[in-house]
Amino acid sequence: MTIADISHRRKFLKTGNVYLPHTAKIEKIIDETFGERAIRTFHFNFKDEKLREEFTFESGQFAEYSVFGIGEAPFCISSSPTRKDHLEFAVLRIGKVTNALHRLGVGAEIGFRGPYGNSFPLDLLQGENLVFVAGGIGLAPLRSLIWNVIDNRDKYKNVDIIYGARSPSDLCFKYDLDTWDKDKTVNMVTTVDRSDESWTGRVGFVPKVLEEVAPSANNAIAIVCGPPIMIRFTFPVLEKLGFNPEQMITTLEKRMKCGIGKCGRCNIGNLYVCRDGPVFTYAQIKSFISSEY
Amino acid sequence: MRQDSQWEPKIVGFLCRWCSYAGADLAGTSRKKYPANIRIIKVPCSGRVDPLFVLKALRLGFDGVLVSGCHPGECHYQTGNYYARRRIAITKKLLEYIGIEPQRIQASWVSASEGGKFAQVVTEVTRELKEIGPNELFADQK
Amino acid sequence: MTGKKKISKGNIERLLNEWSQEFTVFVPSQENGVATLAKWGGGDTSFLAWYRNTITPAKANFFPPMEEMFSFRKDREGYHIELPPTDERKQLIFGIRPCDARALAILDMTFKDAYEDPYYLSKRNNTVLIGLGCLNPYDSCFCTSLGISPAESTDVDLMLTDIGDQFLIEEITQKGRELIATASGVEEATEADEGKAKEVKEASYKKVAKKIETEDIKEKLLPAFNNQDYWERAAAKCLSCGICTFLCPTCYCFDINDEMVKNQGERLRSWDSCAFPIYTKMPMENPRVEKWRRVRQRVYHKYEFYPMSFGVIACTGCGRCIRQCPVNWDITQALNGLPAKI
Amino acid sequence: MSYLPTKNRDVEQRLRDEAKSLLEQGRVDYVIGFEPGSLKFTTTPLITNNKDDVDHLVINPFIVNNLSVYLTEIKGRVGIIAKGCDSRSIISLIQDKQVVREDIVIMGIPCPGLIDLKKVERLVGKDRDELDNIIRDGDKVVITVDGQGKEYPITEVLYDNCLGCEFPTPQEYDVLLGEPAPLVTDLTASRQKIEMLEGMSQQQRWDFWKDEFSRCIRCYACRNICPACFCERCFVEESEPQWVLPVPRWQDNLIFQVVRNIHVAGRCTDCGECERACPMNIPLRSLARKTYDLVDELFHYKSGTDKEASPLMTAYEQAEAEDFIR
Repeated sequence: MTIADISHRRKFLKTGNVYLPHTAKIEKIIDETFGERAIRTFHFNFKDEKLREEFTFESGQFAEYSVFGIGEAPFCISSSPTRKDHLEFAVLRIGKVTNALHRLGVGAEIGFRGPYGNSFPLDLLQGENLVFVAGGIGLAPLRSLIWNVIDNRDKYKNVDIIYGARSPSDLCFKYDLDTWDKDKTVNMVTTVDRSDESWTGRVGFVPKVLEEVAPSANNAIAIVCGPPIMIRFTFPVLEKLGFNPEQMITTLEKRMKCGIGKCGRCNIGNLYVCRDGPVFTYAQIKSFISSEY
Repeated sequence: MRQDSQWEPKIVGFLCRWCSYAGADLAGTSRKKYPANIRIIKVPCSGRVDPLFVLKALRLGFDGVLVSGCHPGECHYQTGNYYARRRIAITKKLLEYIGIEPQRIQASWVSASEGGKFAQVVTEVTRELKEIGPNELFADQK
Repeated sequence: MTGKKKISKGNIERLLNEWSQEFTVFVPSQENGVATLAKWGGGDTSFLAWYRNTITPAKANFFPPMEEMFSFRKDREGYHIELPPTDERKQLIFGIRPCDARALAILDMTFKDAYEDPYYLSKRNNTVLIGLGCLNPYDSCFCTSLGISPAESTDVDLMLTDIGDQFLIEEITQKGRELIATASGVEEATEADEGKAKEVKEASYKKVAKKIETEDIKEKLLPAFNNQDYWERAAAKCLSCGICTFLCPTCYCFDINDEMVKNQGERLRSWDSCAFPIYTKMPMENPRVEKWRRVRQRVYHKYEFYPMSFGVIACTGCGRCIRQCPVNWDITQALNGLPAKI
Repeated sequence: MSYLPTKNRDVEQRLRDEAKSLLEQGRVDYVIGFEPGSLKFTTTPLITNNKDDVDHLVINPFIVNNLSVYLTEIKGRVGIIAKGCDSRSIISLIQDKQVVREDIVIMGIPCPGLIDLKKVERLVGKDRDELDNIIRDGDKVVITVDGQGKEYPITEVLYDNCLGCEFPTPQEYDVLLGEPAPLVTDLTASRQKIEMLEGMSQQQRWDFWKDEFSRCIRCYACRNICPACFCERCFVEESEPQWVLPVPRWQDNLIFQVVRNIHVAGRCTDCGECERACPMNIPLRSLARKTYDLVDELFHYKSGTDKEASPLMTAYEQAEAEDFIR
C-alpha cells in the first residue's frame, strides 16, 4: 500500500482576507510540563457562535495563533475533529509568541486563523496497522489523529503508540497516556531517555525502543513526529523494520510565518511545509531532507 | 514649539542603584521638593545604560532622558561610570548632529548623600525641557 | 494604415496630465539620486532621456517594503480588528520595462496560488501598466536568455516603442485599447513607423550581451544541489545582505510583525530575505545557518523550485542583483559555472 | 582591461607571486584579494585556497571592498590584501580580539585613493557601462567616452573618504607592495556634506535625516559590509525584547543607524563602504565620518592605529569630556 503523494490534498478556505484572524477565548489551560521550557495545552473556542458550529478541520492541520501586539505563530490543532465541544493546541515556551501565550490566563483572547495545510490521509489509513512514533511535544499533532482513530476504532487494525520524552517530568498528555494504556485495543509503549526514582517504565531513546518493539511492516503505516534529531534516527530504524518510504508519514516542523505558502520561508526543496504539508511521506522529502533539513 | 501651559514634560531617569538611586531616596526621605516629572528606572550602574535605551525612550515619547551615576572614582564597580561617561558623550553629540535637541539627553553625577543635588538636577532638567516643549520627534507614523 | 497608433514625445506630458485625472500616475524619477517610480507631479518628462531602469522594481508598487495588514484595538469586550482603508483611486505606471512587467506576471502566480493575497491583488487589479521598450540595456542585463525581449512585452496594457521623436503604441489588452482610444495627441502610425519600431526592437535585442543557457543549466542544477564544495566557493564572498532579494522583481518573501502601544496596535508586513540567517531560524535549530546554503537557496528557488511548482523560471534577467551587489556577486557566473553532470 | 599605467603592472605581478608562495608553502589556508568583476570598472573579492586562482589578483583604482570583513568569518590562517583603511580595520579587529595577528599575513598596498563611479557618472553624464575606459595617472584621470578621451583632476572623482584619508599607507603589514603613493587629499571636500549638515538648524537636520531614512529598505548592506560590525546577532534581530522592529519605517531605520554608528565608534576607519553599498543613496558616511571625528575630538582616538591599545569603549582617561554632566 503506497501513498504516492499526499501533498495535493490542499484544503482551501473560502475567499476574503486570508490573513484576518478570528478572535477566540481561552477556556482552559493544562500544564503538561513545568520548568524553563514548559509546555501548556490551551483549550479554546471562537467568540463568534456561528463560527463555532461551522468550523471544521482534519487531524494534522495547523493554524496560526495570534497574541495581538506580539505576533503570530503556527501550532497544530491537537484535539480531534471528532470532539466538537472545544479546540486545543499545545505550546512549548521558547520564543516571543510562545512566551506571550504562556503569560495568558483563562478568558484571555487570542487570534486564530486556519485550518491550514493538508492532513493525515484518514481514508488511506483505514484497514491498516498504525504505528505512532512520537517524541516530546511531537505527540501533540499525532494526538489529534490518535483520538480520531480511537473514536472510530473499528475502521483500523492494530494501533501501536511509541512515545518518549527526555525525562518522566517531560512526558506530555500524561492523562491520555494512561487512558491509552488501559485501552486493550492499543499497544501503548512509553519510554524516557533519562529515568529518575519516580519512573518504573521503560528507559531508552525512542528509535531504540521502536527497534525493540519491532512492529511488523506489512499492511502498516508509521506516523512519526518529534524533534528533528529523533526523526532523523527513526526513519532508518523503520526502513530496517521493512517499512518503505511510502509507508512512513511525518508532520514536519519548519519555520513557518504566513501558513499559506506566500512568505517563502518554510520550503524544503520546492515543497512549502505549510502549503504542501505539513504532512509528508518520507518518500517526498527524502531527496532534499538530508541536505536541506 | 506649541506650548500649552499645563503640559508637563515626561522624563525617564536611569539611576545607578549604588549612588543616584540612593540619592533620590534621600531626597524623598528628607522631604526635598522637586517636580514629579521623572520616572525612575534603577540600573545596577550608569555603565549599564545602552544608547538604545536613550533612543527607545525618546521613540516611546519621553521628553527627556536622565542618566545619573556615581561621581568618578566612587563607582561601586570602579570604572562603570567612566565607561558611561564616554558612551553618553558620544551618544549626546551624535544625537545633536542627527537633530535631537541636546536638552533631551541629560547626565549627572549624584552620590548617595546628595539628596539635595538630585532634587536640584530634576528641577533644572524639567525647566529646560519645559522651555523646548514636548518631544514630537518620532511623532508622525508615515 | 497599420491599425497601430503613435504619439510624439512632446505630447507625453499632456497625456500624463490627462491620465492623472483618473489615475495616480507613477513615472520614473531620480529624486535623491535614486531611480525609483514616483508620483507624477505634472512636471517635466526629462526622464525619457536618462531613464534606463529603476533601482527598486515596480513590484514595490504592489508589494511595498512595508504595509499595514490590519489594525486592532482592545477594549472591555476584547479585540476589534479593522482593515486599513484601501486606496480606491486607480494606479497607472508609465514606463515599466518588459523584465519588470514579466516579473509581475511571475509574482501573480504565487500570490494567487491556493489562497489569494488580498493586499497584492487588490493593487494589481487596480493598476494599468504602460510598458516602455528598452533602447539601452545595461551590461548586467540578461533578459534575452529568459525569453524576454527588451523592447517587447505582452504583460502590459499598452506597449510603447521609441522610434526617434515619437513612440509607437501597441494595444496589448482591452483596458489599454480603451485607454488610448480617448487619449489626445495620438495619431495613426504609418508602415514606416512600424518598420522603424521593428528595427529598434532588433537592435536593442542584440545589445543584451550577458547570456545564460537555461536548458544547459536545467540539467546541471539538481545534480549540483548537494555539491557543497561548489556552493561554498560560490558563496564565499557573499555578505548575506538583502540587496539582491529586495531589489529583485520576482522575490516575494515577507515577514509579519505586530506592534502595539497601550491598547492600539497594527500588524505589518515587510520585505524579508532568504539571505538573512534569522530567516529560517527556529528555536531549536536553523537549517540554513551556513551561508552557502542560503546562497544556494536563492539560486535554486528561482531556477529549480519555482519551475517545479509553477513551470516558469522566477527570474527575468533585469540584472539588478548584479548591478547593486556590494561585492559584485553575479548569478550568471554561478549558473554558467555549474559543474557538468558527472 | 587594466586601468593603470604600465609602471604599476609590476606591483600586480609581485602580489600574485607573493600570494602564490603563501599558498604553496602552506603559510596560509586562504588568500583574500580582488579579481576583475563581471561588470565594467568593478572588482570583486576573491577568496580562495587554490593557488592557480591567484593569477586573477589585480590592483587598480576600483578595489573598493574592505576585505577585513571576511576575517571574522573565515576559519584558519589567511593572507589578505589591505589598503590603508583596510589595515586599520584589521588592527581594530585585533584590538577587539576578533582576529589573531599571527593568523594573518597582511599584503599591504599603499593606496593612492579610489575612483568613485557615481562621481564619474555625474561628471561625464553617462552611466558607467557606457564609458569606454577610465585610466588614472598620478593626480590626473583620463575618461574615454565614445572613443573620446578627456582629462580631469583626480580629486573630482576620488571617493569622499579617500579625499580625507590620513593613513594611505597600511599601518600594519607583513609585506608592502609598491612605494607610498603621493597623497592627493582635500579635507574640506571630504567633509563638505558634514559641514553642510553642521550648518543647519536642529529641526532642519532632523527633517534631513528623517527624509533620508524614510528611503531605507533595511537591506542591511551597510551593516554586513562593515568590518566593525561583527556581532553574532545584531540588536535589530533581537525579538525578546524587540527594541527595534525589523520594519523599514523611518523611525526604526533612524534608531538602527544611530545605534549602529555608536556601536562602531572607535572601530570605524572611514573606509566609506557603508555609503557605497547603500542602494538607496543614503549619505551614511556623513554619519560614520561624523562619529569618527567625534571620537577623535572627544577622546583623541584614531580607530585602528594602535594594535596594543584597548578598544575605545573599554578604556577611559581620568579627566575627559564631561562638560555636559551636571
